[in-house]
Amino acid sequence: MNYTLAKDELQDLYRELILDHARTPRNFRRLANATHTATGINALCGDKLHLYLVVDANDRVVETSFEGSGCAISMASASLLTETISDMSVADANACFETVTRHLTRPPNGDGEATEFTFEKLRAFDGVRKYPSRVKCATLAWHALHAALNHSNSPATTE
Amino acid sequence: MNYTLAKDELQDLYRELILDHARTPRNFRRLANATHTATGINALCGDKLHLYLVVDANDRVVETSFEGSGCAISMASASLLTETISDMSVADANACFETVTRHLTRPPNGDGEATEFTFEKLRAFDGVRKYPSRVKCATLAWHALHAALNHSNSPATTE
Amino acid sequence: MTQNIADCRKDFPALQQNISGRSLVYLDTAASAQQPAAVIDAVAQYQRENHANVHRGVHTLSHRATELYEGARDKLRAFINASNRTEIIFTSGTTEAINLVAQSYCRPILGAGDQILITWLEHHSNIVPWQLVCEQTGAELIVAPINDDGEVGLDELYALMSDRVKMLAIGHVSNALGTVNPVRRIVERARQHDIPVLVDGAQGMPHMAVDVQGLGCDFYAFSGHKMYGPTGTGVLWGREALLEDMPPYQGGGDMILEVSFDNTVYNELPYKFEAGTPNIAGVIGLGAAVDYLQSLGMEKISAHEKHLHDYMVNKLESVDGVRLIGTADEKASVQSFMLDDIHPHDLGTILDNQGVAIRTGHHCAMPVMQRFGLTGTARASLGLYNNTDDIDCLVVALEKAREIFA
Amino acid sequence: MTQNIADCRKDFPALQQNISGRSLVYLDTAASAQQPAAVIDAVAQYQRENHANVHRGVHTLSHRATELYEGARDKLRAFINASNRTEIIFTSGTTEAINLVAQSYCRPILGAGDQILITWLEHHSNIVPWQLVCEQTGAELIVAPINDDGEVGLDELYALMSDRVKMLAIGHVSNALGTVNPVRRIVERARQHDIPVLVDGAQGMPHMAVDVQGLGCDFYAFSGHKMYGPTGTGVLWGREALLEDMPPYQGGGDMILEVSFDNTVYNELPYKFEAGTPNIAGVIGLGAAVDYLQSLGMEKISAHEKHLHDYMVNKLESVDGVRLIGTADEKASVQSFMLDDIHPHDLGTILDNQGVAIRTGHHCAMPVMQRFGLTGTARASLGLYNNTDDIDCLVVALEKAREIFA
Ligand SMILES: Cc1ncc(COP(=O)(O)O)c(C=O)c1O
Ligand SMILES: Cc1ncc(COP(=O)(O)O)c(C=O)c1O
Repeated sequence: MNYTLAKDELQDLYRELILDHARTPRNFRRLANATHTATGINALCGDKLHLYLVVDANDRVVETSFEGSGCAISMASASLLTETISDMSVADANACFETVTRHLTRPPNGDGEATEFTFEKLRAFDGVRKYPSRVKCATLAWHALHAALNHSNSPATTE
Repeated sequence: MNYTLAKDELQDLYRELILDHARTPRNFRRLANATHTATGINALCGDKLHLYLVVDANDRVVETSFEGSGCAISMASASLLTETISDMSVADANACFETVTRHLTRPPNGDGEATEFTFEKLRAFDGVRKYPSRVKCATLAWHALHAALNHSNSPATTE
Repeated sequence: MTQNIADCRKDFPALQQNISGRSLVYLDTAASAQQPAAVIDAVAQYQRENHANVHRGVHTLSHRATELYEGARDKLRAFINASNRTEIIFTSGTTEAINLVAQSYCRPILGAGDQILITWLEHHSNIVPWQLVCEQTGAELIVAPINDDGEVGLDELYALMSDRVKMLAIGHVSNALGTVNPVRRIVERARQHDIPVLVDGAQGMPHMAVDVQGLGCDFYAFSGHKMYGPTGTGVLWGREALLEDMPPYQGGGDMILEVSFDNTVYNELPYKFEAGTPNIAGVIGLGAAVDYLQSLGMEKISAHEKHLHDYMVNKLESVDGVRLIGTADEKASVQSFMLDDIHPHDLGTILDNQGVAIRTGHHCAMPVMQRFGLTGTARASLGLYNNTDDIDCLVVALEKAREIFA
Repeated sequence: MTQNIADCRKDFPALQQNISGRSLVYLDTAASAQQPAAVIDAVAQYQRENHANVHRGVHTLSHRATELYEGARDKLRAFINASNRTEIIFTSGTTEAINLVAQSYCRPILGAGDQILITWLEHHSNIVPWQLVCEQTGAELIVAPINDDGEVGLDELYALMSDRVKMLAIGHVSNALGTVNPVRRIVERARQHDIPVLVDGAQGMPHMAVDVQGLGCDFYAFSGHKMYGPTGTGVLWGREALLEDMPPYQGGGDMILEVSFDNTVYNELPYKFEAGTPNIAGVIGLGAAVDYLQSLGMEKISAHEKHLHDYMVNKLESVDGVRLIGTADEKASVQSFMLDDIHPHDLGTILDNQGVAIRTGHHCAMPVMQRFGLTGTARASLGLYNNTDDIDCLVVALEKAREIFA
């Protein structure tokens, strides 16, 4: 029996920042004036979230919000996403999508991760990478972002 | 290597009487005046045979013939059937169907077979019982007989 | 092979392992049961010694394979008390069995104005095939409601029965909530309107002795992998008279007697519905699963699971913050629940970390979830190999989850 | 696992046995191939250690099962050079794959006046599904003839191509005669009329490297058990653009994203076409078969079988009274024949008695038999594990048959 290990792993997964954002998600509302929206569906658990963006004439994301329900990981991820991309250009937001999803789907302790990944807060999700079935929860909002920015019609999933 | 055994078994299966009837089937023709007919299909090999009977007003089988193609076992069996049931009453022919199919589907050296089975010529097929996939060949014509006498519409099979 | 339920856990190789450093507590049998060594070995032995294609070969291996495959059919016939082996149609699972009935039995007779009757309790496999055939034919899908305990409202169900209903499709046991439906009584009522009844028996077979003639239904569909047999196997049982009149579902080898471009003659039952090379190894494994279940005895399995289920419900109720979903009077081996406002998905991960395997989510029964205003639940489901220690581990693990999310 | 074809026979447990007192000579691979221990063990190991239901579980076993199952999909994608894993749809076999295309792709678009084009060479599984859909829609089945060598008449086939033809379905290799069709050339011609092409690859996969993009076809269907994998498995490969537009074939779990009684949203590819719990163990075994084949190399297998086939044809021609059926220029691993006027069924029994397993009968290709005025043939078919000794045994056994029927 090795309960300590298991418990440590769990604390690594459910870090304080994640639990905090899951309990009190930021920017959790509908945006009536959204210019871009998308729905993300997690086929694994049936959860859905809707992402709302306001992109201005200069291709800048001036407002971001979300609604929906989901596990702590996906809610926290969506909440942190809204904070992360606020005020980014569309190009940067797209690049951010690439960086974050690549980072999260890379096995833990892979090559060169320290140098590349600059979104410090999002390191809270590093523990997720040990749980491949949960990586999808962490990336769902990001896939929705990608769909919203690229005007995809069908709901985003992480399959 | 035990070739002698195998060869003996084969000679037990393909007895002279069977080879003779297979080579020169008796009553191999169509009966234009048949009162009862049936088709037997062996799903295993795709062979078909048609059985023709003339039953008179006294419910007696006065003529029997067959047509079709098949393996040595099924051709010999049909040929011997036409000889066996000629001049039987319909009731006796039905009983004969029961006895023969029961005999052929009983495992070799089963109980009480010596006492019961009175169709001496048909003992030529005793070797078949060791080859369950071939038992169907030996019983096909008999199933067709049963179907013909009992006015079944769909082709008889031995499944 | 053991004959004693208390000892039988050792027959299951998968249960002898550690997960996250602790011995596995498998509470996900409703999703798929683990297999006893007798089943695994029967499949492997078949493949090592007796494999060949069935039905059309004269050589020894083909003959052996055919005998084993058809022997499994005989076992299944006896196990569910079908009157004839021709009524046992092997499919790839419950899902295919239900689609077969929807397409071959219903599609040709359905039109605008006709109805298919199901309930809110159903698994997606007993919903979507009917939605598809309704879309194809213009018929209407009507749905009997469930109450707050997760029981089908019988009065409402009976009120929906009429001459317009061409099929009632109902689960024997709900996989999401564990509710056992009073199938025999329901069938009697359906008879009064001449409504044929299909029973989705995926969750019935593993937990109780099933007698299809006793139930009185017309079709009974189930999966091998839910009853300790291999994946990719299942059975559609149907009354011979109905099956005889149905057109084939799929075309291919073995389902015909004769093919020509002018005229193709379909084979007899059950082969008419078994197009192509079947899952020979899987079906032989399913036969071995039936042998195993019979060596234990379905009555004993039911009694063991009933005892465990009561123990589990009691224990769960003693955990602060647990809310049971599915509290029907008649239940079998499945309990859904919520813990505080912890999302089931998080709960599943935390339990897995303590070696406890449960299922979380919608359990392919989204309408049930919608009925309870949820997107998913945590679900613990029992098999014949579980014991009270497993339940105790579950409860300990739930307490830890509360700590983490405190 | 060995890397050398000459040694690989020892990898196959079923081939290490005696039949009728002599070591088994298995010449029935076209009906179903034997499995290497690597496949049998992969299936058993999965069941002993990693089994759970796939796709919807958060616990460790479910995750492992999903990785193994989806890992097999990646192997299959690479093996046939599909451009995307979403194009690999697991089915229960070739038969189901072809029925899927007939029902989901063709049925909605077919009407009176439309045609489906096949050839006289086809297996029943590539005939009857088209007969069924033609009956359902009023379309017409048209059939390109074959010549006395068992080759499809290309001029006649091309002459039948027109705008009215909504699907050309053609075998890669004939299971009855071994003819290899020039699929790539045929596809090119079909393209000129915008006719989509389904290739029945059941007998293609085991014998040659298949590159679906190179062939240029639209659908490619095959079975696991013909390529040294488990029964109950198969693949439909289809072009993503076509698959996207097709309605689902069966309804059930896993093939939906969202179910409600008002509105059901289908899942993405490939899941839209994989309703219900799949044959998880079988698919994992199929992945192991791909690994095994790749460790030997499909080119080497082709070369080995080509050499053996030539040897077999030569030897058979040297036996008095042998008449070869199927003498196409391009052949693979299958030879049908007659011996004197001995019925194939009798021949099969006599050979079995000498440990030689061949298939006899119509080989689920009755039209081919009719074309040659036969009800059946004897057929010897080769696998990668056969050698020249096997052929020599076949010839000795045929001589004995002549003695008995002299
Ligand atoms: C050419 C061909 N097509 C289709 C099939 C059908 O394959 P299955 O029975 O595995 O579905 C076979 C094998 O029987 C075949 O040889
Ligand atoms: C009640 C019920 N019906 C149908 C099914 C579908 O069974 P399968 O996925 O084996 O086809 C299941 C299992 O998932 C079930 O629990």
